[in-house]
Amino acid sequence: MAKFVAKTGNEAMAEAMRQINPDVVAAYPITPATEVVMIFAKYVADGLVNTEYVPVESEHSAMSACVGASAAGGRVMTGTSSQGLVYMYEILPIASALRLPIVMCEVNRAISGPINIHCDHSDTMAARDFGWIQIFSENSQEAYDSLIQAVRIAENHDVLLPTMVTTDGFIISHCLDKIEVLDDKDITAFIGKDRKPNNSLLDLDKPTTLGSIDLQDYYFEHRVQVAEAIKNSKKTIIEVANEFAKKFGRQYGLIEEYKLADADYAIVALGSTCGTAKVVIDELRAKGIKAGLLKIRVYRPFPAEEIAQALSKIKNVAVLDRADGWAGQGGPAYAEIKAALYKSKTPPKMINFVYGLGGREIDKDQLAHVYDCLKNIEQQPDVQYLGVRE
Amino acid sequence: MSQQKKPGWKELAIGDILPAGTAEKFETGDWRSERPTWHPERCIHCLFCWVNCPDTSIIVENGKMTGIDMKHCKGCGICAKECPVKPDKAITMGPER
Amino acid sequence: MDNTVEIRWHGRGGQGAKTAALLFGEAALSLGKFIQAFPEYGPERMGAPVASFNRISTEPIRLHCSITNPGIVIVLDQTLMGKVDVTEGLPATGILIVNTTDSPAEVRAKLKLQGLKVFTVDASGISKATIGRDIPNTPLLGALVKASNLLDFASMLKDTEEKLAIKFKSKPEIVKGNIEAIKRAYNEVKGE
Amino acid sequence: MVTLKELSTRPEPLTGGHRMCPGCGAPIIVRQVLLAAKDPVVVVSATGCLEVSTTIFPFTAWKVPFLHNAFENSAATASGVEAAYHSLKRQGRFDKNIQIVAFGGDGGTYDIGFQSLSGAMERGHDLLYVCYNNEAYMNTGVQRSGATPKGATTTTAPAGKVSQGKLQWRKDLTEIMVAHELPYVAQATTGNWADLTKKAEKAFATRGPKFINVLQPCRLGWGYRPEDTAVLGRLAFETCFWPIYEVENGVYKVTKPRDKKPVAEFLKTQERFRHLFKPGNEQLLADIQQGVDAHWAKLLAKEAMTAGVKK
Repeated sequence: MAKFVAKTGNEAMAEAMRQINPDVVAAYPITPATEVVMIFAKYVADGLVNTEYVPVESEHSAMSACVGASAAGGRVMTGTSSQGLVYMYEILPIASALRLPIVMCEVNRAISGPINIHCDHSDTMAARDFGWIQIFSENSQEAYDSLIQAVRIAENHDVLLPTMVTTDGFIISHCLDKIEVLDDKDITAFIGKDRKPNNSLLDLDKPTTLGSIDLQDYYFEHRVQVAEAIKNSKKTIIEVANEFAKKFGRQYGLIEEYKLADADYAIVALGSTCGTAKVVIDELRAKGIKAGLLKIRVYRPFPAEEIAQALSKIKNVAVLDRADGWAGQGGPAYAEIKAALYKSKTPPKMINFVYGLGGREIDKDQLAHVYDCLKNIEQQPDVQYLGVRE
Repeated sequence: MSQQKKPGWKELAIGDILPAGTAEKFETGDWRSERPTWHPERCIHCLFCWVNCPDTSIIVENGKMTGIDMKHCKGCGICAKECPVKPDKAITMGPER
Repeated sequence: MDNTVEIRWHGRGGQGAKTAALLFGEAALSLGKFIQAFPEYGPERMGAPVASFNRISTEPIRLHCSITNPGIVIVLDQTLMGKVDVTEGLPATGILIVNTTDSPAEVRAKLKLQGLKVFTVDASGISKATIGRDIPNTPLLGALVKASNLLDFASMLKDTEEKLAIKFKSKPEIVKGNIEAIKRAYNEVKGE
Repeated sequence: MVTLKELSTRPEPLTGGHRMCPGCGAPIIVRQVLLAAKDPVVVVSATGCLEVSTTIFPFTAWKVPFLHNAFENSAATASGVEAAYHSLKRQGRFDKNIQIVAFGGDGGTYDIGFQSLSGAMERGHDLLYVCYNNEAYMNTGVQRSGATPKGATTTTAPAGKVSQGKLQWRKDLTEIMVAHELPYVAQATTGNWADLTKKAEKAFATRGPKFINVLQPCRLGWGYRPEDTAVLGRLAFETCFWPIYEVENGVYKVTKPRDKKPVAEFLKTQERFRHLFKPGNEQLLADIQQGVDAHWAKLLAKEAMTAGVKK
């Protein structure tokens, strides 16, 4: 029986991992993701899962061991954050090129330096070009639900891509929230008891070489395979979300629109900020201001068409980036959304706010200020930093 | 080999994966500048040549040497060097023709 | 939002401010509320002043920002008063609950407070007497329920007892001590 | 002890048609180690000569399951393979016995892969790590490594007018592995198949983490005739430049050469040491001999010291 319980984001992810019951977990502790694997390690110690837990000496080895275990046909998971994810970067594109459906719990945290343990999206955003599917969560419930869906998505033979599900560090990872936990049996039925790999190192009757060197004559083809898989994964993500909704009642998509259809002013955001934005929108609507939100749930594959479609009738849009793009032109979401709208016949006027770096507070007042800026968008700079001291 | 049309991304297996042992089809015999010659009448089938061959090019059947795989042998000469037969070795090296 | 109550807990690292928020959150959830509980995080270690927070609501909570204007503030350690601005952001209609042997009037005088409802309870004394250790967060749950009327006390007590009974299966005396502590604080808290 | 005749009946792990240099020692080591396994093997390799030359797409020389991940992580990758193997076996989803072998060159083992190796060994995974140690980064053009011996010229520590190749002694990785308290650690060379296959057999018969450090003459980096790969391995042993020994549960067993030859006998066979024989470098040569002697004496002392210890 599904039940409502109090779980932090980390507890929710660990609970999903227990129910997923992966064959191998290899992970290294890092704030604020540590709890995910700490809680999971206790599940292993108590014999609640079949998992072989590999307590590696670094995140680089965590991802390396995940690649080995996944190549051997196992269902494999890990969890990390910030510097840990950065330390994995070298192996992330190898995991996707080898088409290994590793699933990662990633807790968004600023990257050094200076060292900072709090939330922003710079770790995950910098990992966006490694062939991983990336799903952001607004709250613990979404993190839990998305993690379960991620297994199905990653292992789908039309996809076969590693997938990371992210929560916002501390804001979600350490916030106790009311979530619905589904029944163990229903999860097993939904994701399938075991992974069904196309090939495995342990298939001794059909030995294979995985990870050979490609030269000028094959590398390009293999990279295009990854690019096509990412593109095609949209379909699978939606199918899995629809099936999840049918079975468990909560509907997800690549994006989520909140009071957007008739909005004059919209913001685009990812992660926990979307929750606060919804409250602000309700308050503004009560005052007669037509405010709306476009939440991006899936950042890779990038839902360019869906975003362009959703924003096509909006007058003024502010894109909120919890990471800088270090390009002198705002954050990564802003750049990609602008590109997505390039062919639009009715593109909105658009500005960018880079906000919340290193856990800098983002509250209702600041979001109300963003909507305020949209009223006189012509006077606004293309990119501004929200909540920073001059 | 090079004349064949190479597969496109749709035709290639998913991921950087290969069935085992396809290098057998790749001939490195043309790398040789020196060529081993086996003298079966002198061979004592000790298999020192076989176990020291970097190119898996000594052919052994039922525990006895039966020849050299010239499609893959690169002519390094380890087999001749390691051959213990005296005074004349069972494998000798000469120029590749 | 009108249906949401925001709470801030003040304590020192290691004193259980985080646990208090988690416990209260879980109790409220059991009684049908929507909840959030989250600590303030930093590299501080034991002894440093820390805070933790609750949102308790009758509807789903979507806010994910910090709490700057709590309706209720609870102080686990009276030595924090005067060092930390415990009433910061608390509106005139707010509630302040302090673990102290002082009376509400004495607290009010010391902090030069105007407005507010001030409650005091000797949570440390109660916990020493009932649990055998200075763990003020458990009795303060009782004081909070009394002062706030957020939860039905009998139901909250029953739920807590059930949870503790699972957690301390082989130690019924711990369950008994905790329940007694909550009850005593509920009855002994004084407010004005 | 397995005979060559018996070895020759086992399935070949590696085909011809790979692109290693003629006379390369690495594939010899691979064949001799893997043929010693009675169970099926699964191989993980670090980036390096062995990996790039044996797996040029669409040609792979590996007839056994093979995985390459990156340069510095073959031990961690193999530990993941092992974890999956144990997990699936425990769940009844896989029912065969396999041996997991990780290969790395000295760069991928001594230097960039050191942390990954140390971690995997400390965690006690049931796998054999084999370092094919040619004493420099040969794949990228003979740069110095932590395994490069003192006095050798490399492209990043070249012999020049004021410097005579690598200034430092090499890292003693085998002893570092011994310090990990592994159940089985060994050194071996090319040119002694009986020794290497016997050590591999012992390793495969031991449960837990195993490490074998095999000296591999490299034509490119060392500078010698291709037919001498086995000869040079033996000469390294006979001069005690590369002692062959094993450490089973802490107990040393050292194989002694019949007559310990001067190290110059080994050094003079290779281009990388040629400058040592120029006038003016007599002292350096003497230092190297002294270093070899001291290392050898220490090894014998360890053997004597652990002789009475129960394995």
